[in-house]
Amino acid sequence: MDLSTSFWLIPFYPLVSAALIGILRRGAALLAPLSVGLGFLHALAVYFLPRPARLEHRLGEWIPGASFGFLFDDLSGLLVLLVTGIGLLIHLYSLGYMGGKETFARYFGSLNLFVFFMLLLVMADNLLLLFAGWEGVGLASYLLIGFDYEKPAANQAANKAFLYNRAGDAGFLAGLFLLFAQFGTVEFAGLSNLEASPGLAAAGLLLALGASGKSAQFPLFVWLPDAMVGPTPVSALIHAATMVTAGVYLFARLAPLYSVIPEVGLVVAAFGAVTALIAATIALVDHDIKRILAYSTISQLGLMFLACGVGAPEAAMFHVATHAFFKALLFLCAGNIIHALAGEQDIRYMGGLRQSMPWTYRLMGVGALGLAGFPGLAGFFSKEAILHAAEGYPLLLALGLLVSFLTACYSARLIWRVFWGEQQQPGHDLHGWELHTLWPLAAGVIVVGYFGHLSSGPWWLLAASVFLALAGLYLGREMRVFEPLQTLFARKWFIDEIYRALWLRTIGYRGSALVAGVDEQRVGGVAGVAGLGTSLLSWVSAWVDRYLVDGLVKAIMLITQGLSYPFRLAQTGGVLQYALFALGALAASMVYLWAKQGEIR
Amino acid sequence: MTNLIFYCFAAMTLAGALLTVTRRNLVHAALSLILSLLGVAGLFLTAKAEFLFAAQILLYVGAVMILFLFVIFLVNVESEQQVRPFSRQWPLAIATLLAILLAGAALFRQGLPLPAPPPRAASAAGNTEQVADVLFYQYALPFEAASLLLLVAILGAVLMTRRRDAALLDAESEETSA
Amino acid sequence: MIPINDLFTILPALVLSIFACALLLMRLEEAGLNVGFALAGEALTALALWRQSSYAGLAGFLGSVILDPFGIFLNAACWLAAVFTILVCAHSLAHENEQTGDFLGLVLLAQAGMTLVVSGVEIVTVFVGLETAALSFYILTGFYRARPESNEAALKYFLLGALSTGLLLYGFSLLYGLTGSTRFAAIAARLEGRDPQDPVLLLALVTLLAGLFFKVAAAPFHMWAPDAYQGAPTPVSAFLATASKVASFALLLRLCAGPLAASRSAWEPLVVAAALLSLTIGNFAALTQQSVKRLLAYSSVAHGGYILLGLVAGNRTGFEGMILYLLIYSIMTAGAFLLLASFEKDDLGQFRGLLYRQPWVAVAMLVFLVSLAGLPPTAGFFPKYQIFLSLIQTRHYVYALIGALYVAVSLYYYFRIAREMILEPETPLADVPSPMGWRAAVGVASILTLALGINPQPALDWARGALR
Amino acid sequence: MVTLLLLPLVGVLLQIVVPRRNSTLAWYAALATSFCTLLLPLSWAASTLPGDINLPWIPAVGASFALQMDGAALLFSILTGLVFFLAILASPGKPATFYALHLVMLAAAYGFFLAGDALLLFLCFEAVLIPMYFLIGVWGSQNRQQAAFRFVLYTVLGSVALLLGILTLYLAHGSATGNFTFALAPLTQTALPWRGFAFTAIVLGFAVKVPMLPLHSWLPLAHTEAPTSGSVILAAILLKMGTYGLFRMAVPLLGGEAWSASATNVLLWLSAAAILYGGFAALGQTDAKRLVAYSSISHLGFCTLGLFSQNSAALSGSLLQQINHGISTSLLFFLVGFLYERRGTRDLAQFGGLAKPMPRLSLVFGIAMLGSAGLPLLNGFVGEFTILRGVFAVHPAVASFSLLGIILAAAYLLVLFQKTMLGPVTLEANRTLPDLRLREWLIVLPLLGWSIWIGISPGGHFRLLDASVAAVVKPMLAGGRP
Amino acid sequence: MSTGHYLGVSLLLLCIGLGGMLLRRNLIIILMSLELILNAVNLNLVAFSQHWNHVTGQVFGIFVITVAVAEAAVGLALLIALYRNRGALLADEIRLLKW
Repeated sequence: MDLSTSFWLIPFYPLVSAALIGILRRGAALLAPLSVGLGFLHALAVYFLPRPARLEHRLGEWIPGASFGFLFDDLSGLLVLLVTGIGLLIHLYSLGYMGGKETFARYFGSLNLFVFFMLLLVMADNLLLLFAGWEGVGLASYLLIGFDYEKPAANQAANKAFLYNRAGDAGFLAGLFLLFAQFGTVEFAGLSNLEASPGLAAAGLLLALGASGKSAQFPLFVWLPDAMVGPTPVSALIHAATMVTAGVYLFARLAPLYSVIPEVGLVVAAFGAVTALIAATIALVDHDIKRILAYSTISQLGLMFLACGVGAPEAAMFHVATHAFFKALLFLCAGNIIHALAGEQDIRYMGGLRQSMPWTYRLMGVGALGLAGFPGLAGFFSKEAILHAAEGYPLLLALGLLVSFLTACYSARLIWRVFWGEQQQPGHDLHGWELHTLWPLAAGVIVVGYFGHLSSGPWWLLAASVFLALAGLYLGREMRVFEPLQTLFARKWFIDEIYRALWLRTIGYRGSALVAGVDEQRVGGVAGVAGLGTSLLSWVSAWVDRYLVDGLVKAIMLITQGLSYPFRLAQTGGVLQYALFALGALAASMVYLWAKQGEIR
Repeated sequence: MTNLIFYCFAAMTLAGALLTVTRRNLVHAALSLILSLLGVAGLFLTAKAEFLFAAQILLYVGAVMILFLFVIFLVNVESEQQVRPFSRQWPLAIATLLAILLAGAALFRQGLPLPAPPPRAASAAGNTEQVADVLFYQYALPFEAASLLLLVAILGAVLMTRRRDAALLDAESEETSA
Repeated sequence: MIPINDLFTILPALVLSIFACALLLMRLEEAGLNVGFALAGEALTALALWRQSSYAGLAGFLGSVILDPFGIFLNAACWLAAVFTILVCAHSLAHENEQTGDFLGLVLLAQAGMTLVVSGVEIVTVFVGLETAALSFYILTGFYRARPESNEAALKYFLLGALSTGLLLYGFSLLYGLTGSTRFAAIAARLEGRDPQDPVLLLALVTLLAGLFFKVAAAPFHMWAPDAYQGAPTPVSAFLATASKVASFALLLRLCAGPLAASRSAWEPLVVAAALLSLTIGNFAALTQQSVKRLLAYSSVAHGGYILLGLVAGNRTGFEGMILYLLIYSIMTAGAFLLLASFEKDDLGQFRGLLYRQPWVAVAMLVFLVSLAGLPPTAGFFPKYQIFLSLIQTRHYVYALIGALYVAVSLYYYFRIAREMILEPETPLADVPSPMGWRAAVGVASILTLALGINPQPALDWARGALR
Repeated sequence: MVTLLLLPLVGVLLQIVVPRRNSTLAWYAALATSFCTLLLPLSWAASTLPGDINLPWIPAVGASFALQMDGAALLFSILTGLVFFLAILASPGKPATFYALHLVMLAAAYGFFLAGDALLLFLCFEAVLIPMYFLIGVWGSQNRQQAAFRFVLYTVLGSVALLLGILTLYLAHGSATGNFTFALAPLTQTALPWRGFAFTAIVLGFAVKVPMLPLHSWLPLAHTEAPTSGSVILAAILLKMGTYGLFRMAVPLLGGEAWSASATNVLLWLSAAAILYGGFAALGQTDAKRLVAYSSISHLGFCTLGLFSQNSAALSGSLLQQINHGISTSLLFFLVGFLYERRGTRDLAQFGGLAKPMPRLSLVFGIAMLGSAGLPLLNGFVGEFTILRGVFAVHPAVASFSLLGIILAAAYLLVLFQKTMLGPVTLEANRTLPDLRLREWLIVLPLLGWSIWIGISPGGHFRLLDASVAAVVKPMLAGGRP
Repeated sequence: MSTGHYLGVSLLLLCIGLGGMLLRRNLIIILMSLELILNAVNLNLVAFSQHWNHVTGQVFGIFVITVAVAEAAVGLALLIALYRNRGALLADEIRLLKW
């Protein structure tokens, strides 16, 4: 068995490691990076050694209609490399970052589990298995966001993430069922060369809903910023570099399907653009360093969706790759800063760190420039590719350009606020894993752009993006947003509030005091996620069950018991009265028979 | 003539019966019952049931009524006369009785006369012989069973009226006091 | 000289009366000896019944009695009840310082009377037998003559019983008058050509039914039953509630399927009314009873309603259901009452925590209760099932539905007892005494109830054979 | 197969002869008995299924002691044996009566799942009632009387309806063909008059036990008040009797009937409503067991959804989901029971942060919860997915509606998990709770293993179930009304 | 006299007997009323016996009289037992058992 035919082993390295860690509860520091590293090496070998365009392997049947089939082609190969590669770096980084915590085993177990599911997701040869990975990464994400389970905020954020993902997944499943119903298969091989039909469009939309849940797109993006309570390497790996790009991967994988339903693509693109804009504006005014990066991620994902929507999944995948590098880099740098500042995450209390943390400054600078689309760095090329793809859609293009500008703005603002100005707290560069794992990432930010297909867009587009990036970087440093907009952005476009109101309207209930009470007492953290309406409904149905249904049963029982008394009281104990009853009945029967007899005669 | 005798006995029967159920005084009631039973015995005679007539007089008037009178004297007759003799449910009771009477009478009116019996030669034997014949031949089983019935009756009368043994009573009162 | 064949037809009654007389005459002091003697008599009776069963169709005393499987089946039901009663009574009687000899003599005499009722096909025989049994029952009910309740129960039972005897006799006299015969077969034959709606026949029918409804304690003629059952010594309640009812139903069936069969349209509404009233009154009145005996009494009224519904259906399934019901009813009701016999008092509270004190007693009681409620896998299910089946077969859907609904109501009160058994008692109650005979009776009854629930085929076969 | 029914009864006898005070011996005896009965179906699963048994039982009415084994029956028997064994394993130190009751129920449950005769099925259906009544009524918690009584009342009302339905079929079949029989196959697969009525009655009868939506109010109470083993058996076996009964008796009646579309429409919507209603109600609970109980209503909604979809894939899925529910819910009840044993309460407010003192228990709890919530690669997903896929092909609207239940399932289970296992340890009493003990491991491991097995490789199960489903569906499709 | 006349008297007698049972409170009188009822039956039997021109009815009547005697004996015995316990013989006052 040579390396390429055994490609399907790649996901199982981390799985085995996770299982071993789970059982042994020790050796995590060795096993976890080792397994991912092995996977990475294997993937490298498979990817770069000569191989057919499509490697397939079927392990066995799973649910009827879907099997444990693995697939390795350029698309999944790219993601496998990203997942294992960046995953390896982040595992190593975590060795330092999470050092000294007692919960090493749980952390690395979960992380390995995540890598397994992510690999399952990208290597599945059918939608159902992909969905298994899809849900699995959601689970791993849940575990890792809620890693610090003694913190209620962490639990709530974890629940919220899982439930919003589930909401999207319900859409995904519905799309899956539609495909099953129409084509009888969900294998990718069977989903090409399709005819456009309303059913297909509906399925496409539903799958897109699933993708927007996982990739934190409008309207389901609110979980991602909250997920930042998780450990920073987790944010880097799951919520920036890999898991959230699963939606994009889905579009890329299903490109043949979406190519016949371009109108659905446009919807996706529009939502992507809107998401990108909203998230970018919020990133512009937020103060939490990780949340800024989170919104930035959402914004970038919006751009990728835009690309997918307009039928350029390869551009989106390109951006996925570059984004993975610079966003991971940014997050890990942010992690270093947070570590150095003893947990401080608010950029208003940072500043002037460029002296005390020079290496971090440089590395993060590279990351930020990459994000901002500084010409020559990775982000520039991939963003350029996306803009180029959107060329035919002026409105989308305009939004895209606006978002690139805003991206540059908030990147500059971030670096400026953190590293320039007055030093507020002393910091220091970290060493060991926490620093050295950043180098490959930075290198990636610089070089990886050239591996992609270089843009061949018109000159004006190129010029515009160069100009916007530079202008954004310049203006962004001290940018002040116009006041009403500032409020709008800072309150996140009131989206959480709108959700609440919507949920409430659906059940026609407006008593906020009671809602708050219900919120606090009954469902706690769920309220933010499933909405207060849900909690109220749940409360109502529990109430109905307890009082109405039970009450009815009790009432019937009481009435029946009450009926007992007339019959009992008739039995007075007097023997004369008994005789009267009996003879009365006799008399009645006689009269009855007499009357009836007369009738017959 | 037979008619007149019939009506006399019928009147005697019914009047005696009415008096029985209406008299306050128990002794009077018992005597009225005797009157009624004698009336019935007379009616038996008019229907040529001589044996039954004799049995009625002997068994009823001779035995049963003595038993009744005995019991009446055993219990305190005086106190019995002080209380309200009739039950409070009398309006309903009378309505019920009237309904039974009317419905019964109406049904009889419609149903009578009964179809004529197949003609049979009058038996030469006297009534008592005939009765004996039928009783010991056709009704031998009930006749035997009646002995059981009487045994039960005697046993019951003895058991129910027997006082409990003094010794047992003593033992019981000790138990209860202890 | 009475031919030996004739004597053979009344062999059980003969055996029973001989043993009864012997019991009364010997006046043994030792209760155990009396019980053993009575049981020996019962054993011989069983033997007699078994011998008789191979001479189906033999008539005796000029057609006064007949040996048919039907009679033997119901005689067996009475026999079971009597045996259970004999087994249990000694302890209760000793507790009250009463004579066992007289008691057992009366039980045997009552049973002798009932064998005549069950196998009699002639009015006078049946009537004398009925009266023998009834008088024995009056005395047995009042057997604890120092107890006011026992007196009262006996007196009420006697007064209403005598009234019913009067009505029954009145009906019999009219039936005789219409046909000139007292033999059922002859009566049926002579009624054949006549208008089944003949007014006098109707009068006879209505008085007969009234009398019989009294005897089977069907509402609204049932009112003596709860008082009598409650006041009577508990073993007598058991005997009364089962054997007496079986015998009376036997008579009712023989009449309704024989001479009165043609007048079905006249009596059917009456039977329906009685059945539904019995179900309603029995079930509802039992719902809130505190006295378990009284509760069981009302429940037995309700059971009478179910049995009558079989008569309403009137097809073969219905009759099968009825006699099967009677057999199984005898076992389970006798079992429940007899189990009660060991209890000092009969209020629900006595059962509190029984499961913890005497689990097997509780389990036995539960078996009876479940069976009374008619739930599988106990014997009580199949007769109810047969009755419902017959009602559905004859398109009496409404009655089937009503009957089914009352099963749910009855469940409530049966489970009140079960509920008490599993409640923790506030003050610990003493164990109820469990003498040998009681254990045997209760054990056998509960095992039979369970076994016939799991495999009712023997009973069903037998019942089916009894109606051939 | 008769051995399967007799063994538990032998066990009951054993319980009777066990010395009254020696509860350990009684426990061992019960364990041994239930384990032996478990071995039988396992051995059949490993080799071949035994042939049908048809002994005369009550020939007078056409009822026979007919047992038939097919894939579905096999799986349910294994589930029964396993769950009973574990339930007994989880309840040491109880009096012999307790175990005897379990063994009686065990025999009845086997009888029910194997029955090939409507009357036998009905008998076994009823036979579990009384033992369960006592189990709840005697060994339950504070409100047990009411719970036990309501359980009995509801079930009996249901079984009256069921009996009515069976009788209707029996009579209709008898009068149409002249063959009065209770054998299941002819009763359910012959086109008969009155089938609609029988269907309604039978569905009503089983719906109480499932329970389907408007008839569910006994369940939360019974679940909450029952002892751990009672809750487990109730959830894993007794509720299954409802769904399995529907599969055996009600579903085949739909074949070729004009009314079947409208009837199933109603039932499908009811099922969907149950999914949502149960989910919402579960969200609002503060008592751990009550929460799981409502989740049962929701999950069984999926089962009935599959049953009435008239789609063979969904039917298989439904059967598998019934097994799944048996596994996951009993696991959850066991775990809640372990917590209850340790803390004497099931109030969610009394817990929190238990992952700290008992990480292993919380891990198992988490897996159970995820299995129940329908995470792929665990058992729940396979069932729900297959059901919904099948239903989607037939009734997309109902299926989409039911999909919301999947979100809800995640919500309430996460709440349960969070409130018990996560967060800071707020109560001192929770700080020192011991983790899973050996016996408890023995209980959870088989269930966990099975759950993962189904999740990863349900093919074998499906092959077993498909044959049974085909036996139901084929005549259903063929059976047009004459 | 026709059978009908006898039957009429009998019916009246029956009703008077039943009336005694329903109206009177004194148990002894109620027992007497029972005797009236049985006599009504006997009247019927005798009348029918005459009608059919055989003695079967009369034989039946003998049994009825026997039963009447037996019932009277047992009834009076029960009354005496009751009287010993209660000291009163009023039908509507023996009401320990009810409801």
